[in-house]
Amino acid sequence: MFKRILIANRGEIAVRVIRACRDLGIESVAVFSDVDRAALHVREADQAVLVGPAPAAESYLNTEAILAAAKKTGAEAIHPGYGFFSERAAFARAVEDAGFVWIGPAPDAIERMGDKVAARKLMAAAGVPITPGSPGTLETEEQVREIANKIGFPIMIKAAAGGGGKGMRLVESDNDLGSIVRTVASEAKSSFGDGRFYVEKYLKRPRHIEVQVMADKHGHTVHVFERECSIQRRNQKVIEESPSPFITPEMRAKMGEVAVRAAQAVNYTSAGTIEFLADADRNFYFMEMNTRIQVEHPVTELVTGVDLVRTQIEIAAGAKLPFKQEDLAQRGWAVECRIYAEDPAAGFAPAPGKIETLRFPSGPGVRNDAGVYAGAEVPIFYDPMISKLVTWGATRSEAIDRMRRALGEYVIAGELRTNLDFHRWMMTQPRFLKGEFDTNFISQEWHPLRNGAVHADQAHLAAIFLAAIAGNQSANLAAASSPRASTPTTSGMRPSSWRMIGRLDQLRR
Amino acid sequence: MFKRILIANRGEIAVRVIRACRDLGIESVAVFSDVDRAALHVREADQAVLVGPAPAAESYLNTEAILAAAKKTGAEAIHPGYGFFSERAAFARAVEDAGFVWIGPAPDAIERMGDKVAARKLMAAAGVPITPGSPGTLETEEQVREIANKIGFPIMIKAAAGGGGKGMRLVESDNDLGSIVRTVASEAKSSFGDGRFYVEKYLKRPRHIEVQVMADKHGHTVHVFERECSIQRRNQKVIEESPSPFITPEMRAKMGEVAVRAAQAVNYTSAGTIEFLADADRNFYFMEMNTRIQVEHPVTELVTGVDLVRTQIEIAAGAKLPFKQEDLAQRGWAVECRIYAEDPAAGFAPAPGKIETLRFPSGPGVRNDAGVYAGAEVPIFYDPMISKLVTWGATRSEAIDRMRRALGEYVIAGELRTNLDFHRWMMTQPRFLKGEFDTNFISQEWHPLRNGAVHADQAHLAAIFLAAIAGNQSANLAAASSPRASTPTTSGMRPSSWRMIGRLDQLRR
Amino acid sequence: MRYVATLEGTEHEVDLEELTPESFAISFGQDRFEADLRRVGPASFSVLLANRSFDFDVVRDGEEIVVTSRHGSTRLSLVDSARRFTRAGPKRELKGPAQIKAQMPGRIVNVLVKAGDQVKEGQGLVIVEAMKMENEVKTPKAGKVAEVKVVAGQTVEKGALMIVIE
Amino acid sequence: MRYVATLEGTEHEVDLEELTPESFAISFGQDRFEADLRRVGPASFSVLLANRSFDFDVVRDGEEIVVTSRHGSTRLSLVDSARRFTRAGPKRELKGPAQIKAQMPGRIVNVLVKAGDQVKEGQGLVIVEAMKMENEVKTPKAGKVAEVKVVAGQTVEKGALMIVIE
Repeated sequence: MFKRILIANRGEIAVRVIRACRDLGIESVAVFSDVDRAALHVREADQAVLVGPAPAAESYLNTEAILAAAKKTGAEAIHPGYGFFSERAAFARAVEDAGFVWIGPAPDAIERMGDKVAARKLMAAAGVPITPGSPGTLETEEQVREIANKIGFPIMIKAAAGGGGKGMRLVESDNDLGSIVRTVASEAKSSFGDGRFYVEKYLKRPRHIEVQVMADKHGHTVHVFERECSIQRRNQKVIEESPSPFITPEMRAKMGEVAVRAAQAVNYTSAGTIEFLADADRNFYFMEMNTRIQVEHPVTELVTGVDLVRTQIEIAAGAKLPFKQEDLAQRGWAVECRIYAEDPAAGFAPAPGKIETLRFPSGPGVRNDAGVYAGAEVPIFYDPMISKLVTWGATRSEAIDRMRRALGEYVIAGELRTNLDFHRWMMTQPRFLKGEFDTNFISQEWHPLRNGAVHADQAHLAAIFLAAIAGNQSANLAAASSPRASTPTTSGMRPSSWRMIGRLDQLRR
Repeated sequence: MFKRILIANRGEIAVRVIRACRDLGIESVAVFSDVDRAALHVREADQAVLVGPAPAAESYLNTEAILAAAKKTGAEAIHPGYGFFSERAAFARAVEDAGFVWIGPAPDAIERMGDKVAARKLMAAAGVPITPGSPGTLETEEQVREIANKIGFPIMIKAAAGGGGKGMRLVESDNDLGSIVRTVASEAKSSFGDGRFYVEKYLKRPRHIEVQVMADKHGHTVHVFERECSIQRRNQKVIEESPSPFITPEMRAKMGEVAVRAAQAVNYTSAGTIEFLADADRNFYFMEMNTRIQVEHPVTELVTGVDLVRTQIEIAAGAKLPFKQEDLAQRGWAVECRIYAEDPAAGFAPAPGKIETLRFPSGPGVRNDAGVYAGAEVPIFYDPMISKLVTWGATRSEAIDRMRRALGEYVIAGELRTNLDFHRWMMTQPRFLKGEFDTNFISQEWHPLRNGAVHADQAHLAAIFLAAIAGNQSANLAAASSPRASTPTTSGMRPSSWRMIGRLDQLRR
Repeated sequence: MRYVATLEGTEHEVDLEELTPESFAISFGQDRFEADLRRVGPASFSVLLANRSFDFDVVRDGEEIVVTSRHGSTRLSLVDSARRFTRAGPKRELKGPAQIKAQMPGRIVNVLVKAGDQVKEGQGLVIVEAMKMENEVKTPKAGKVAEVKVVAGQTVEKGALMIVIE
Repeated sequence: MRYVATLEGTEHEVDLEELTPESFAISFGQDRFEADLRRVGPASFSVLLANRSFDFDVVRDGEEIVVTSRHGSTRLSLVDSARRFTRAGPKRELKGPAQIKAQMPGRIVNVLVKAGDQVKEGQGLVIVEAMKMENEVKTPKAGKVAEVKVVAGQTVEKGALMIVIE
């Protein structure tokens, strides 16, 4: 087993990998950018090395600095987490060329699955069903229009090098086509260094179901069952669960078998996910393979009892899979809510900032994988995820009961805004509770102006007013007396308010 | 189902019951004493009623005040938690007489199991094996000596009305006998209102193994497998796990069957635990039945997936058990460490006080049931438990790996002392790791002066010194500037220190 | 002391009376409530009112106060009626030239128009990247591009003026 | 600035030099280290030293400073060598009469001796209840009970004098 691992990532996934390392008795090395000096992953790691300024391209995507950090600290292996370098074959190769172990699939497998167009062809050849769309990559608005006319709107335009909800846009009709093609092409070029894109038929009321696979370097490949990720906003997942409430046992068995076949087609090793879209008739189509650990891996961990990240590390160190297909079973149900610093009332736009007060939920069935702490800043430079709140229950309904309770306990207050109220609303939606939803659920059902407000009676309102007045006076006091107060104020407080808050302060003892 | 439940308890178990209520959509009513106005269970409940001054006898054991609180708030049922009223048949009767539902076994069952001497006789009659000892209760030193001479030292002297490690003492030899008999008799009288006691043979190297049972009001009784609670200090459990690393599948099946028989002998309903002592030859003897939910119930919940507290409430509301014996299975392993405000270096004496800094561990496999928050006080009047830290793993060794990691993440700092370092030490002990221990483990292996210290190299020491200097200066600044600082100091800080901490404060932004 | 609390557009006149250092009477509309208040964290308050337990965290967000509990968040503005110290100014009018501002901090990926261009409503003006997402910012009205204040590659703060459409 | 840090009975002379507002040089014994220090909570500090990451929480416990990290707790005393402001006084001698004090706050359940009684070493003096546990407090030496300062039913603070044995 390795003695020391460098984690080329930040946020909750870096902390997640540190925890797996600690369980295995392995030392962890964090890397950080200028703005992340005091980030949680730096605090939690055994070692930490500065790799550059805030922009990811100069720090978390700085190959030279990261390999130098690994060398300097004596790390033997590198875990990329998700995002950043995780699906960049060139980096994986550089890691291996520099003599480190890459904790992930072979660069060749990343590459073959990373080219979405080539992957579609490969999968079709391996007998994996694929969606209708362009046979290869496209470059112009005209080419897109031609395909669209053949398969019909709506269509998805996807960057050939994209994935994970990045670099893909829905086109509803010919009117939006020009603007969207421009955006995708530009984004693809700047984000992935590859401006090519392709087109797929956009399924009506699709369900997004994916299968986790694990493969060792000794030829063993298993699937660890499915997740459903149909609750999405801006084509990004916000709520995931396992099992899927949609699929039948027969469909589950078939999807698992197809997923294993797909992974074996590229001699896959480590953790990976085959993403499928399913239509209302329970036909399913290969969408892409994510050649990394995924954000939503905890729902699988809670339902199967498998530690996917620990197993990734063991596989990279040459171990055989510690389980066979027949050892794996699903038990109960798990739901994950991604907690973001964003403003659901403003189209889910990022709303980062400093966290002043933070209380995590806990108790039976609750797991919260966070990347922050009270006093930490959610910086504007990276993905604004605060944590992944995951609950387990013996049934789907118990898991959701617990999620509702955990969301109620979760307190995040400060400069930032969060989607907690959005998730609280979600957990009361009849269609969600019945499992009858598709990837369009949020755009169909969410009305920011109508939802999320507290419906308070007079007594409740009185309590809110009292707290607001007390809190306002505390804030003024803090601003006036603390050198670190971040909310400057021209306080018009009267002396009696000072007296009151002074008393409140005494009460706190 | 009930609309509203009153919880006649405090601390983590009150919060645990509130969480179960919330999962079920039931409103919760907390009760509190003068010193608990700002306690976590008051903050978390939907309603809260003051029931008296700090001493438990005048508040948490104040029948009249608690029933009045239930009436006033419109509660339909009362959950007693553990300790306090949980095993007092008279209170359970008063609850039922006042027209509320008692969330626990029938008063008659509490009574029959509460008289430990009568229970021994009853169990023997039902074919449950019992330990050698006095056939009935004793009152004098001389009677104890007589039995001791017959069955041989060491012996346990136990209050007839005691339980849960309270009101019991080990007597190693005739020398200590007088003093211990006096203490037990006095403690039994003042704690349980019943000075009678009895004597049992103290088994050499005993293992403490208990079986969880659940029974509904429709005649269904099941066992939910065993827990092992052999790591004890002062006859109180500090580490528990499930499954037991000691017992064989055959012994497990037999113990489960005996436990169900024992519960049925008193027409038991709700959650209860049959405690056994096992000797090195895997003979097991009935010790007592705990007619309540137990502190260590989470290890069973993690291994079986059953929510025991939720099920207690459902049973009280008249529901049938939602599972049959054959539906229940153990999966993986769970370990619980009880985190106390106590000083292991001073014989585990309580060391309560205010918590200044608090960071709970989290991540895969970690559950932390706490009764406190940052800024809360652990009062001197009650049990000094801070939280129950529980980890789950696919194997015993993975559960312990995760416990070691979680203990490392857990930060509690303030006026109080804790047993965190003790637990950290425990998780490295070869005998514990191998599962080869008995209830004498701590007294045999723990040397407070030698253990628990950080073994730091020069660089680590330098970092500690830097933090100590910075922290010392912060504390002085806080004491000088904050109206709520609890550590008065005659600061001799030089101006340059102020300058430094001012800078540190700026850095924190 | 009297306050005016504005919540979802409705003004509430709230009278607060200090009964003891820990208890307060709150009157508004027809109702009067007595409540016990404890500060349980830097900006956290436990309130007991008619046996009900509320647990609030309070932060300022600009001119507003956000009160959060397990029931959700409430945004309100609060004015000490003696001195209207937290009152926001009148809303700025949205007529006249359209000022296209950055809604969040980000990087300008591309500028699609130049000064003098005629644009129609909904036409793309700039592509801004924030949080690894690219967004095409469109004009809310047809008109002429009067000013272009940004260039590709530049980073912008939240609220920065990017384009003016006449 | 120079400090004397006493740790497990050993004194360390520590020189602290402020290099920048965020970095410090710490010298003691033969070694000199440079470290980056950030305050990450009211009493929490992140230290990077030779690439190693340490995360400390610091509290005072009487005359001592307790520094806690995932590696465990370290208790030390710290003296600014210019002004020995946190130095504890000399340890009190334990010869002469034995003063039996309460080791924790609690309630006196029973007093087993009265003034004038002769007691032998290890004999029970009082039964104290704290945290629902009863403990018999024994005399550390044989002698005569000189004073009894407590009565049954009374509560005592930590450190309260209960019995004096001559």
